[in-house]
Amino acid sequence: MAEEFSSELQTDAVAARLAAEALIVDVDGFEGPLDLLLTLSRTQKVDLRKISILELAQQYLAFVEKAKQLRLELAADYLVMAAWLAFLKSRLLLPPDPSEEGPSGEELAAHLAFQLERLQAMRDSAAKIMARDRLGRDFFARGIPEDVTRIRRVTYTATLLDLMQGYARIRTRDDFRPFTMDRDSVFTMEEALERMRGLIGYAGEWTDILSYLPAGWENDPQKRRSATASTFAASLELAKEGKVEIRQSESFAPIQLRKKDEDHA
Amino acid sequence: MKTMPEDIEEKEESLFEAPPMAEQERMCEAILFASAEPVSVKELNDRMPHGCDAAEALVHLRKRYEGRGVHVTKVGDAWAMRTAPDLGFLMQKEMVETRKLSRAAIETLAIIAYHQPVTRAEIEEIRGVSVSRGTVDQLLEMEWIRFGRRKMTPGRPVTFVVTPQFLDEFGLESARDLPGLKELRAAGLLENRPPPGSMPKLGESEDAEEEASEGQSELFED
Amino acid sequence: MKTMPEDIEEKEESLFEAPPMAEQERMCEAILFASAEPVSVKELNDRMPHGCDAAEALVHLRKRYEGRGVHVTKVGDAWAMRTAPDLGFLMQKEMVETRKLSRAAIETLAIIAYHQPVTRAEIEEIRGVSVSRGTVDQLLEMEWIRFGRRKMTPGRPVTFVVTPQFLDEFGLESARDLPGLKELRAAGLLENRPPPGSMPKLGESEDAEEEASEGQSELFED
Repeated sequence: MAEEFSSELQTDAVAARLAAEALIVDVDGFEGPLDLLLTLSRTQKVDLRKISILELAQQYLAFVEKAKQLRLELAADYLVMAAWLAFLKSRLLLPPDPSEEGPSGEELAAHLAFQLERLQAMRDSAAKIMARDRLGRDFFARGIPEDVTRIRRVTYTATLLDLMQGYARIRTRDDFRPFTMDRDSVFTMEEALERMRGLIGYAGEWTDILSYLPAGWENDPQKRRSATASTFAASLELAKEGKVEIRQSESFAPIQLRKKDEDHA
Repeated sequence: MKTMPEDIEEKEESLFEAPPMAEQERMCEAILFASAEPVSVKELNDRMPHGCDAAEALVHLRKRYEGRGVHVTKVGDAWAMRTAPDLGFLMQKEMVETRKLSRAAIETLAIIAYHQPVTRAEIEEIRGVSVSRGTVDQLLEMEWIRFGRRKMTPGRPVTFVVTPQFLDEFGLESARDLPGLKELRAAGLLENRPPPGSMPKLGESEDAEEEASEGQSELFED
Repeated sequence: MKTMPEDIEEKEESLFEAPPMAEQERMCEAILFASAEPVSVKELNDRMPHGCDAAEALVHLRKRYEGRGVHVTKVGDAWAMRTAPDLGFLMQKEMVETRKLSRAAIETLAIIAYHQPVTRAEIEEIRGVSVSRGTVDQLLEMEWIRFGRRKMTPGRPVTFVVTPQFLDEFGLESARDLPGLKELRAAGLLENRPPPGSMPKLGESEDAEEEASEGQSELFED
């Protein structure tokens, strides 16, 4: 009887060793110590909720020991887990020391069991998701979707305040007309607009907007700056009105302008 | 049980019995829906289980979709599902873009509101720049201004006035409710009090001399 | 000029009266049918005439398509028409090659779906290994996950949540319909249980932060 028992034990041990070796050979296939623990826990053949963490810790430590014998390099986190499990094992085996701080061995074991159960649950759930009917495999969307044409409608708004400000602006301008006349090196946008309105009828080809600067304003830097700015602003205004098109090939390149073709407007 | 050859044949046929017509209809429906192009009856039959009659299923399917938002239609030799033509308007998405009215348009509108009825020449006189046709057209199109009666001056120029829509939009009972210069000044919109007597006469232009009584200038000088 | 506001209002209202529900149903049908992507109730209402109630029309429409070859399905806040899953065998031609996902990617996806919004550190804590950048990038690229709002914990780590595309891909009405969600919650497996004192931090990555146990997203707190 005893012999039979011991031989049974021996076969068990051999089987366990073979299993452990198989695991070790496949150690790269594990996704971290928790994954390894989960795999080891299956050898206990019990519900994860009834798993013996103490036994699992021993299995894990045996596994790491075996890996060392085989001179397999284990990643650091496997060793950290081994050290921790050894600590957990001692806590579980020794009677609690009331002077010791921190969570009890049972609490730590319970949490590890929770983690294993949670990981298993997520794996099962992932499998359930992947087993669902899939779009493009089991069910399908419309094969000839119809385009939705986007219609752009522009509405313009203005407020009473805009109106009042606009009016005030005009009246203020009237009041100070004598002063603005003094600023002889300032070419106003209104002036530029007026000048350009007369000229754009002839601007069939792309032309540098600088060619629209009034005569006598190109040389003095201050005058040139003012005239350039107002001519540019006037060009934008004309573009906004749909009278001209503006283009610029890149930053700082000459800005060009031409009359907008009525037919294409 | 029965061993007659015809019977056996019948049994074998029943092994391949076609699905009920309602099921065949569902199949046609799904294939037509998901297919990237119209599908011929032959292809439908090829794709559906043995013994199906796509042509008949299509008749039922077409009938089922009569009057619905989607129709089953024949495209050449093939069949397709299409949205009902009368619902084409739903296949457009209108994107309303709100833009601020241009400064030129606001100023023109303000002048018309404050000085109506006012001619184009008067507007240009007040703004100090010519008024583009586009600006006036835009305001006309928005129905914020309309043509008023012609002036009894040489050339009988048309005038512009604001519309009830404009008053409604800006929350005004009448153009007389527009804040006067005094209020504009009080609101800080007119920073400097002009020297007395320097106010240009409103609506002053070559063709507006006789219109003094019609202008609203007195409204703004109190 | 006296206007009669009530009169006008009444007239205007009748001009904009919503089409009958049967017509609204047709409209929803046409719009959903024409689109390969789910369409939100808001967009349906925007595209349908003034006064329509897409939400109600959809209820009728969904019922009408019950048991048909094409179904009306809800995907998050949006709706779509999809062929019945039992007819997938007819669609070999339309089948698209599904990308093979690694085990790590599948697990990460599941963890995000069940625990959202979830930080990278939390995913790592659950899987017990660090999450590779490639895995997250792949899921982001497939548009099955996206960044959620940051957690109000030290370091304000970003969170991940699943997208409507994920729901669409797996035929889920909402994240609440994830398989076994109720059971997992009842078993306490979706709780963010902090490890007791001296547990080793599993899969801790350099950017892992101390996560307060905030519990699950409001998505699951119905």
